[in-house]
Amino acid sequence: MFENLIKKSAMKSPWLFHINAGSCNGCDIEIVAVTTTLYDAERFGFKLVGSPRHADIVVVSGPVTMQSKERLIRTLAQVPEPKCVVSIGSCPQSGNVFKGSYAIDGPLEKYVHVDVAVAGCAPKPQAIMEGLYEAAQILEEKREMIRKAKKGVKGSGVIEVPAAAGTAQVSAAAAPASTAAPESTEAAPEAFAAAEPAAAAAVESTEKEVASK
Amino acid sequence: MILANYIVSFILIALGLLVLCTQKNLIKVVLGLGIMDYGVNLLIVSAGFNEGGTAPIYTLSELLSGVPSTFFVAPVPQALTLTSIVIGACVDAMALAIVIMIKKRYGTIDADEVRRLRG
Amino acid sequence: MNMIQHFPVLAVMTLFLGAFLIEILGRNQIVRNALAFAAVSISMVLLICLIRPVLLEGQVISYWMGGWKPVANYAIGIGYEVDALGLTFALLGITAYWLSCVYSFGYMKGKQHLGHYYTLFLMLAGASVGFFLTGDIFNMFIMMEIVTFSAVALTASNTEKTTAIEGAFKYLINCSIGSSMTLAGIALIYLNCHTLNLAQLATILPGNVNLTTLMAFALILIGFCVESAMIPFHASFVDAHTVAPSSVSMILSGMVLKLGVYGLIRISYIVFRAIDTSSLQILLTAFGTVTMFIGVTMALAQHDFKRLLAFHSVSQLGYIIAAAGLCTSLGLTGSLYHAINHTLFKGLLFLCAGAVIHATGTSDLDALGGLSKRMPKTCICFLIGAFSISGLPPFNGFVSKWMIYQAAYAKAVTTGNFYYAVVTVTALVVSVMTLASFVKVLHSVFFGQLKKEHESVHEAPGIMLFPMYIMSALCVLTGIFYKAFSTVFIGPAVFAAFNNTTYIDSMMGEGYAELFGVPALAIDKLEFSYWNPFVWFVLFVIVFAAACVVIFSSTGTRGRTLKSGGSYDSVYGTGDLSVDFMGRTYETGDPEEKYAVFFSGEKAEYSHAGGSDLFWGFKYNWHKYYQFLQGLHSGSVNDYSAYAVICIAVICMFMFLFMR
Amino acid sequence: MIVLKYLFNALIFPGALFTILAGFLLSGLDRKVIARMQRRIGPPLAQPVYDFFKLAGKENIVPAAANVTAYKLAPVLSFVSLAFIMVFIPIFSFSAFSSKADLIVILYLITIPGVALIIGGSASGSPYGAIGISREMVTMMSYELPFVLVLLAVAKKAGGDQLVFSLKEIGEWQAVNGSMLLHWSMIPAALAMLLVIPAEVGTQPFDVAEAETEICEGPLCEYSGAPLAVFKLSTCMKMFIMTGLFTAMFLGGIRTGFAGTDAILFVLICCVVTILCITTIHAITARLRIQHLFQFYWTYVTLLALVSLVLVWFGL
Repeated sequence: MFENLIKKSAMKSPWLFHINAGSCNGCDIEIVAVTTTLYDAERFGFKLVGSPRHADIVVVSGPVTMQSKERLIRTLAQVPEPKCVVSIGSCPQSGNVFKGSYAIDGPLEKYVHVDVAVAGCAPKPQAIMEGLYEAAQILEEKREMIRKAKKGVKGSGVIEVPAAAGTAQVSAAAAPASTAAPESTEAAPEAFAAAEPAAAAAVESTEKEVASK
Repeated sequence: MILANYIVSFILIALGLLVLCTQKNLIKVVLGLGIMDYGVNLLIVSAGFNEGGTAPIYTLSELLSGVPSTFFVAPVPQALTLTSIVIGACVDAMALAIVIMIKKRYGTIDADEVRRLRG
Repeated sequence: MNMIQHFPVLAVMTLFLGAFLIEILGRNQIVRNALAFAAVSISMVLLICLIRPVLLEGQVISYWMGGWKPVANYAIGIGYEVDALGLTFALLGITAYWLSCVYSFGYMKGKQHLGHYYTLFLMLAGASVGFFLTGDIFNMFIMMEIVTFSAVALTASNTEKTTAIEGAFKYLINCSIGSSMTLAGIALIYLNCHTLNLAQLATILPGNVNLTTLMAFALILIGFCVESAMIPFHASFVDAHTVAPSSVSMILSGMVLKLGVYGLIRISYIVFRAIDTSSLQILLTAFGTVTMFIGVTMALAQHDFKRLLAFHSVSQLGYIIAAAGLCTSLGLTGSLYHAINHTLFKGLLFLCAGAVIHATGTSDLDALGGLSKRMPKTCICFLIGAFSISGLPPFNGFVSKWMIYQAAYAKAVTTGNFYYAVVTVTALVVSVMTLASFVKVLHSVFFGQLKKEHESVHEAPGIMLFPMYIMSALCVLTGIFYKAFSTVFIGPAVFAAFNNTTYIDSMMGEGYAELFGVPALAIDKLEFSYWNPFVWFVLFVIVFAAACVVIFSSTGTRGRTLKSGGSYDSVYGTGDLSVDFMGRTYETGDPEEKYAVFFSGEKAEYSHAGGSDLFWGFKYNWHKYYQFLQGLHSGSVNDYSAYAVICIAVICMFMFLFMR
Repeated sequence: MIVLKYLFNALIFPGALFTILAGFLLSGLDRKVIARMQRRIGPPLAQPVYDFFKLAGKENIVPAAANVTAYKLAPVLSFVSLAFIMVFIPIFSFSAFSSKADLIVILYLITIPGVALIIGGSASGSPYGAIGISREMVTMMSYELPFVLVLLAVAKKAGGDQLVFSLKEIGEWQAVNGSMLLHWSMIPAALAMLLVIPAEVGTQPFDVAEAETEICEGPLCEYSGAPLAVFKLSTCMKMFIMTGLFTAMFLGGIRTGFAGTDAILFVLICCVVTILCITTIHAITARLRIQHLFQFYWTYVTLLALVSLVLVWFGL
């Protein structure tokens, strides 16, 4: 009977859990900046929580280093359904400047389906806000999927699920006003290759911006 | 009511307590217990003392005539003292038995070593 | 009617006869068990028959050994006197013995040389029931000695613990000091009044207060304070308590302490009638409050399960003595009610401790953990016991503690004496600390993570669980229907303690009390507020069930409750996360990780934080206090005797300065 | 008929529903006002409602190391015991269950939710839970002493030289002699009570037990889905109950004619008190360490309460 109330409230109070998969803390500071007075993520109900069990959106920053790979996988598994994974910065997408180094184990895509990827080497808080808001929408779609799937099968356990949206790409230079069109990328390896130019583009764009400031 | 009895009995009790508090050897502690008990026994016996009274036993003539003539010392405390002596003896016996067991288990009967239960 | 006269003595005799028979006939264990059970059951039935005449009709049964009636208004023989106060304690005792006897059938099964266990057990039972029913002060002393003897022997007989011998020895020394003091007091009484009968003493002593009676009162008061483990005398009691077998330590804390309480109430309310002097009230409440506080603070710092429970017994006794010392009808009601509750929930906690030791073999809080998965029934009984002792509403601890707070604060407000407000505050704060230490035990033993070697731990056998169920049920029932319980058992006992005319008349013949002009104590009207726990409890259960249904059924559509290894694992329906709907494969760990405990990403391995790691903040703030206090509990016999001597001196000085 | 009245009182008016709604209101207000104090917009007023229903919709994972029955029953015990406390607190003129001595009954009923959280935390089998319950228990021990002193001071003030523990009688005394807050000797006790409320509810400076950064929400670390929603709800309800207790004890003298307006005024005053004690302290201070919290409560706050008790004792 609270079905629609739950549907509405799922959008309004997405809780974040931040995993630092070896990031240089540039993105971590930006994530915290999102909750400060200027950007105030709490307006939309975003809240940083302490335990993965409480989380809806898992925010991952940093190229998945060898050490943090196993811990990343374990923590991601411990987040209750329905959950979204948002990767902050270019490192999780392409390994950024650390690409090709022996210490990192490839993009985040190898370990989990990344719903929203906020590019940029330390993306602006507005971009992160945009990404999180995008993730909240996807969260709602996932909840719909579970409800439909569950209605179809009464307790038999194995659920067939229709196709879901691909990785929404939020480019670093996205101004808060513009809504990033969700491109859908194909298989993971291509995504790895495709993401590379975007990362390179992102890197130049931030330098241009820095230069222009 | 001999004053000396009371003074001696309380001295004995005090002595017994002193031994209990100061002696490290457990057997001496048990002896301290005994001394305290004797002090109390003396107190009980002298509680029933009447000046000039003899032992509380009826002579044959009094029994036959049924008229008690001699002046007795109170018999009840003597009965109490008997019981108290018996209890004192049992306490000492049990305490010494336990001291033997402590020697077997702990290997020492020094009060400062026999204190694993503390804190 | 004349058969009822003999029941009190018969009750005691069956127990001693049982002990004697077991020594002769008891060749194999079955016969011993049967004889012990029969003796305790018969004695229990006899005492239950006494309920109607004594408690309901207010009669006081007196019985002269050998028919030696008083001659010329002077008591000669040894008299047995059963009034409501004595019978309430006797009934409480015999039920505790009955339950402990049943428990020890299971608990003592594996132990060797069990021959003398039941003999000593029945001697202990007979002596304590005799202590409650006797009307002669020297007879009380003898029964106290027998209790000490059998308790020491039972403690020493615990072969598993190497330190049992040491605990027994210290307990023997401490109790001997106490009983010697009592005997000296009795001698001084005889010196002054030339009689040993309590009823006759009750007519002589309240009148003339001279030096010897004052000294006698001080010495007997010390004797009973030693017996009820007041603060300087508690240390050796706690040692004996930790090492005794659990069925014996249940009796030690349940019954042997109540001897001291009953003795204190009997001599200060009836025999010496000195309780209405304000200085004795201050002395007893001070004793109670200090014991309360030190008992619970020491309990918080313990590592051993039974030693923690022993310190709690000491602290709960502090409650009882403080409440009895208030000398108001509500205070004594609270005290007696708490005495009965304490036997129930402390006995239950000790039986749970015994079940844990029986199953795991250790009682060290740091080594246990997560036993509730293997021993669910014991865990539930422990929960009920823990909630009762910390006084949470539906259970019985709450009712008696609530009476004690009201009595203490009413005394503070009516007399305007700030000291009693301090007593109330300490009582309330100590209650939270009790809750804290039982949360510590609950987490260290039952919840938390299960150790590898405790995987194969089995639940306690049925014979041990049966008394635990009875005690849990009693804990809950006396908590809810406390009005009925207190009107039947506690009301008559408080009335008997306050006015002793019926006590004296039934013993020494009609009209004796008026003859010697003994005024009864002023008993103020027993009015205390009641909140209807029954309604609250019924509502609680209804709403609890409704909330359970709502919460556990409602999550159906919105995400199922998944136990580890549940079939429905991921929204993507393939059972594990490695392949998603687009056929893309991901490198993921095993699906069981989802149900592992969150370890900040690390592999969840055994890391149980229990026992001494808890309450760091509290202990850090008080570490000077704890260093000093744990130094005091040095464990050596000499120190304990030295504390006893100091306390004896202090009490005698107090008596001479203030009670003149 | 009586049973219906009891059920209505327990479930609808002063009981569960009323407490839940007021609790949500207070909690939403608290988060909004803190945001405003930090010059940011802050979540909508109904954010706790959204949080509750979002959590109710999530999957409820029971960890393998947990003792399942205790793990599941702890939140229910916490919610149900909290639902009943408001029945004992008189709302100005109207009081449902009030009996003679319900100050101590309330004192003990308030400890049950704390115990329920502790059972939940320790039954979840996580090491963070163990540390969390140890801190939760020390917090309970620390605020209990001043809380008791305040209760005794109020009882003595309202009682004079007979024992008055019933909040109803305290309310009637205040209606006659003016609210407790107006008597200068009770001001320290009121201050002490204002400091006890955030510790009991577990908000910022005193939420050492559920510190997100240090021990991942302590006892609540393993909870997710509906049980977590119930625990968050019970925190909101505790906020309303403690502020309601403060209002009943210190501002009880206000009497509007009708029970409805009484209730609304009661909730408004509770909002003011929440902002006064929970929000302001939350906005200006950082989290304490556990031994500093214990020291703080057993020295300064106890001193405040003691001053007032002594003053009242000499009849001022």
